[in-house]
Amino acid sequence: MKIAIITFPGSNCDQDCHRSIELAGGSPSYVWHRETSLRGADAVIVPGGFAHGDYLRPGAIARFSPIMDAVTAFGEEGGVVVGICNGFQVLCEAGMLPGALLRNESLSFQSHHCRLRVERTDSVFTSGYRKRQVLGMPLSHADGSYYADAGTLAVLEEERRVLFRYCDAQGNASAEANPNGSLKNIAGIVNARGNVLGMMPHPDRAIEAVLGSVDGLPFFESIVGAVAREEVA
Amino acid sequence: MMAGHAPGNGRAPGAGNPRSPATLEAPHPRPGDPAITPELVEDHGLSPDEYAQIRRIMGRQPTFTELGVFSAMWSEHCGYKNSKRLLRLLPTQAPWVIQGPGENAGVIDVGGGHALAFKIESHNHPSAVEPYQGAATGIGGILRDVFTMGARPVATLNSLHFGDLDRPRVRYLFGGVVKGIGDYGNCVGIPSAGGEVYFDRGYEDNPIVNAMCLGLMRTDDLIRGTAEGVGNTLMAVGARTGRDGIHGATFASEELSEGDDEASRPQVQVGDPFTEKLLLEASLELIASGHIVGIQDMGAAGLTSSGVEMAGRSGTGVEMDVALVPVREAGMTPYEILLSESQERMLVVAEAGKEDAVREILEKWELEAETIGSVTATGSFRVLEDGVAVADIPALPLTEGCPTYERQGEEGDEVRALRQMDIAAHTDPPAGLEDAFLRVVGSPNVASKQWVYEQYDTTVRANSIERPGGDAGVIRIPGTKRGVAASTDCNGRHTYLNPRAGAMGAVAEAARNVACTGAVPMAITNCLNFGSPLKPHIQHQFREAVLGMRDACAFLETPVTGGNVSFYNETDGKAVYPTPVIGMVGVIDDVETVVRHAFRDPGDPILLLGSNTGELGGSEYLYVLHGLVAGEPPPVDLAAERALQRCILTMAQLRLLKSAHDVASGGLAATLAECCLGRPRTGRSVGAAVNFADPLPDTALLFGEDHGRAVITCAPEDADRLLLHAENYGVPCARIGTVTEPGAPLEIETPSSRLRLEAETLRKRYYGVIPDIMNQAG
Amino acid sequence: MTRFTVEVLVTPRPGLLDPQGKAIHHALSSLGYDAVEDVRVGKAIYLEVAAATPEDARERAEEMCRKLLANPVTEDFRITAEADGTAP
Amino acid sequence: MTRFTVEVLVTPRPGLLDPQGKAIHHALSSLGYDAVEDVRVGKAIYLEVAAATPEDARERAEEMCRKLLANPVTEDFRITAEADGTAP
Ligand SMILES: Nc1ncnc2c1ncn2[C@@H]1O[C@H](COP(=O)(O)OP(=O)(O)O)[C@@H](O)[C@H]1O
Ligand SMILES: [Mg+2]
Repeated sequence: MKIAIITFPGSNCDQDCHRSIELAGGSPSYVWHRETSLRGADAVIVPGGFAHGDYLRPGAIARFSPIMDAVTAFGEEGGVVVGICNGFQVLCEAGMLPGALLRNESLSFQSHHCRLRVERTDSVFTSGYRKRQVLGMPLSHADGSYYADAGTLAVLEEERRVLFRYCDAQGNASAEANPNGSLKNIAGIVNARGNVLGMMPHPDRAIEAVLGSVDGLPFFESIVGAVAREEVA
Repeated sequence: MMAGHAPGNGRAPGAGNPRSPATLEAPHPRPGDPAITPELVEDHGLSPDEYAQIRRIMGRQPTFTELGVFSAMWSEHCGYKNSKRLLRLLPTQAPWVIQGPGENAGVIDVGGGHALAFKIESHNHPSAVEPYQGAATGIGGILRDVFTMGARPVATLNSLHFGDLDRPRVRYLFGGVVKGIGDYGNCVGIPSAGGEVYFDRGYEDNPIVNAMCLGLMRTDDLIRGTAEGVGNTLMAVGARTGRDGIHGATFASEELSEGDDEASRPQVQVGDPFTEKLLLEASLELIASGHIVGIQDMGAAGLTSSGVEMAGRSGTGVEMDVALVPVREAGMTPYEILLSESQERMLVVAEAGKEDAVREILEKWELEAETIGSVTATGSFRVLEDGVAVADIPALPLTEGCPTYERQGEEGDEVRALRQMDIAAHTDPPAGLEDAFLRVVGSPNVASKQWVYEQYDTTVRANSIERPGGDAGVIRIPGTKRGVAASTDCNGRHTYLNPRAGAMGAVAEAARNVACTGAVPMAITNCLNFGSPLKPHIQHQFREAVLGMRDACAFLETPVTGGNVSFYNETDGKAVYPTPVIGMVGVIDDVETVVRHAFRDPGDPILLLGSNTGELGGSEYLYVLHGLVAGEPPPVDLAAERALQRCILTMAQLRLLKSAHDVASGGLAATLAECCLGRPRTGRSVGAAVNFADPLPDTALLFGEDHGRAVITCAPEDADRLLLHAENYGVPCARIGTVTEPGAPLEIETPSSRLRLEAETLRKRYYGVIPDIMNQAG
Repeated sequence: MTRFTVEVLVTPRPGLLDPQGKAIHHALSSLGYDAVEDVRVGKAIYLEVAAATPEDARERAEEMCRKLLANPVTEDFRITAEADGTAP
Repeated sequence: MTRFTVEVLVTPRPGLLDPQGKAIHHALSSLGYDAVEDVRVGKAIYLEVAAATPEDARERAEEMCRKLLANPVTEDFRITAEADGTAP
């Protein structure tokens, strides 16, 4: 189970993802953004950070990096692609996921613990969770307010493509639990085929009790397990 | 003052050959350079005596360019002329110190083959002019100081002091500074591990913005900022040189005065954190490659100080041609290129013949690298423009020859009166004890800094064991069980009233914060923020603070490995409180044993280590309830302080502690409230029932800021063991209460009063006050 | 080839929440500027482009907008091109 | 009173580093747009203001710029006002 972690010059969470995959039993390797091949990887992670500084719009420039053609093709063939935080922004800009991530409603960078509700467990990303389980993990971003037009949102809901929603301790997706103004408290979505996921919070920072949470570990275990069982192309 | 540029200022690469025979010629004034007049010398911050000394060193009149170089190198910022003699008194040695003062950052051995590089820097003046960029570039500079040592930055901290938050200007500065620190550090991907924020009218016009960075490396990866090996190549790396910040080093060494905003504009430096990130990765890769022998940030006084200091440290000379330096704007003069403080630039000394290999690494990181000169054996700092000499100065006198002064100091009358004031007459709470309690806990100085640290990425790199919000930050050394801890502290009111006791207190508090997490305090870096050293009362403050720091560091065995002096923090003659900020670092062997500040389980006994003496001098209570900054600040009993810290460390190592929290600003009231409230968002708050028997007035007991104390809890069955350990260390220890249920109130009983503070009321005060003030418009 | 300054104004699409505009509106109101009824905030990008004609410069800029400068999901853009000298 | 749309363009002062412009320039170059010689980025702010005349609207906006919209230390601004209907 080789899992490629795409590194841009401004990636900051590449090592966090590396360790997460290792802890989940997979074998991670880095792929530099200027490369053009995924070198036979079984899954791809686009990690957090500030890919190319992101002064214009997060992810806007990253999608032109040479490796992104390979990532896009891999996703179109049904390969598992995960974008976390900046990775989510990159996948939206690249058109692999619908919608966009706008400036947080507070206009500030926000870095704190958040809670997520698992919306479904029949996905390659969430099979390790219980239905409606409430997860705790850090989030850390300035542009995480998920936006899509009404039509797109309706499709996302109808096709059950929202995997994670911000919620309170009781699992209610309330306005108070929404950290950034995301429509419908959306924290993570998948594409129509269900093989490409983007999420703003950081499961990669919730993998050890000593860091305050292990709720991110099942996420990586789900992916490693699914790829190992070849559930996905 | 800036001269227009001369014609023929060619920029073609290779236009000048730094090794051509023409370089032997002495520099002539450039066409268009202003004449050297006494006024021009004064404008450069040099006294007539200093200028005479320059003439002696040069054996002739300096050129305009040379005058600029001297001015920068002999500024307070680079030359430490008013502080050097006193700073020599500080203890700098210990077996674990690998690099003491004098380098870009200090380095200590933290065990397991790892070394910790750390340093603190001020960016006060730039932040007063443009808070966002000023603070951002402060973070940028301190990161470069650390990664040029070969260490990967793993955390930043900051120490911020502002005027009272009810002023719109202060809110603007505070908001801008916090955003600037956050945006820069977040983009580079360095977690914030902590800091402090104080608000007091003593900082009304001059905010103090200090940034600290910690970096980790293998002990054998250390590299120093030297220019060794004659014939090696000087390369300018990173961002292009623009006209920003010209004369920043001199500017940082002068008072601000009314209307400076306008004049200071061209000096605003804009930060580019993405370029910094590239520079960080490229530098570490360069150092690992072995192709370079030295590297240094072009910080204050840019190319000048980096070139001169690198030559100075290795006893060589350097020669460079400014026409080869990549510039952002056309027509820059040598003077401007040498003194520009454009950010995100480095000077690299590459081994001769390895230039292409160096360039290749930089190219991967999309950075420019230009050969601009070479290391020489001449011992001089020689600068050409298109092959024509414009400056040639012996390097050593520029660094070591900077005149140093120790002026006569004397305590100011005003402070003496305040210090000697009988504060006993002002200790009664005007509207009762409960009101006082809530006002102290709800004072912006004591209240949660959540609004600040949630704008900083605190979890990136997944090694943040203890994040901001507790006593000290703790960062795991990647791939190990070990951790490093750090805290920044300085109570400016204490140092104002008594600089010696205040500085000792800052060291003691910083060490205590580190010890409360279970980490052993190891060493400090410091940032000394003062007014004009030319004034006797400031000179007195400075001397006293240095002596207090010396005594505390020597006794607590936490040597000084470096720091920064920032003088002239004055506006219209009014200086800030003397603010010697201490950045303490420590080491913990196993991060699983980290102790946190919050109470945990109902039924746990609460114990107080140390004794209550009820020191209200310079307290938050007096300021908030009586508007006073007066009285003798709490004295520090170093022996008691050391015993307390060792005692806590032993208890932590034995895993007997369920929580530990030191007592500082706001006294026991603040500490107990924080222990009950725990962390925002994740933590649950609990109640407590506490009972004091001390025969002290209620306000002195609850709000006194006596040093040498900590509030700890343990499992019920361990209480007796804790008491025994405390006795062994000679530390007074009393059981003062019990943790109660979540949602229960904090109940406190003293010999004369009973207080009941509802959890929700405390929570609102503690977490609400800063966001409420900042979210109000204007 | 002439050098043109192309002004590209990128603005949030109508209907989209614009927290920055909202914050400025709020701040202006509390400063007493009651006459302000709405505020929207976008980006102003100035490109110095070498091109044969203003139309040519504009066309290139339009392509850059479509590819990079604006996000079609959330932003609209407008372009003006002038021969050099007018840029700020 | 008429409703005017005031366009305020806030740009970084000349000489100051503009990292955003630099990054966009770099990206455009690597996309092959070699004709782009420089890029500067600022803010475009649209104010809907009730005022008697365009001059009046512009004057108010100028005051708002001085007070709030532009940072005099790092930014310049330009203002145009048009009767409603043209805002994006
Ligand atoms: N400017 C800041 N940046 C980051 N963290 C901060 C800042 N100011 C305060 N904090 C954090 O808030 C907590 C409380 O700070 P403070 O009241 O200064 O504590 P103490 O009195 O124990 O030194 C600490 O964990 C500190 O690191
Ligand atoms: Mg503390």
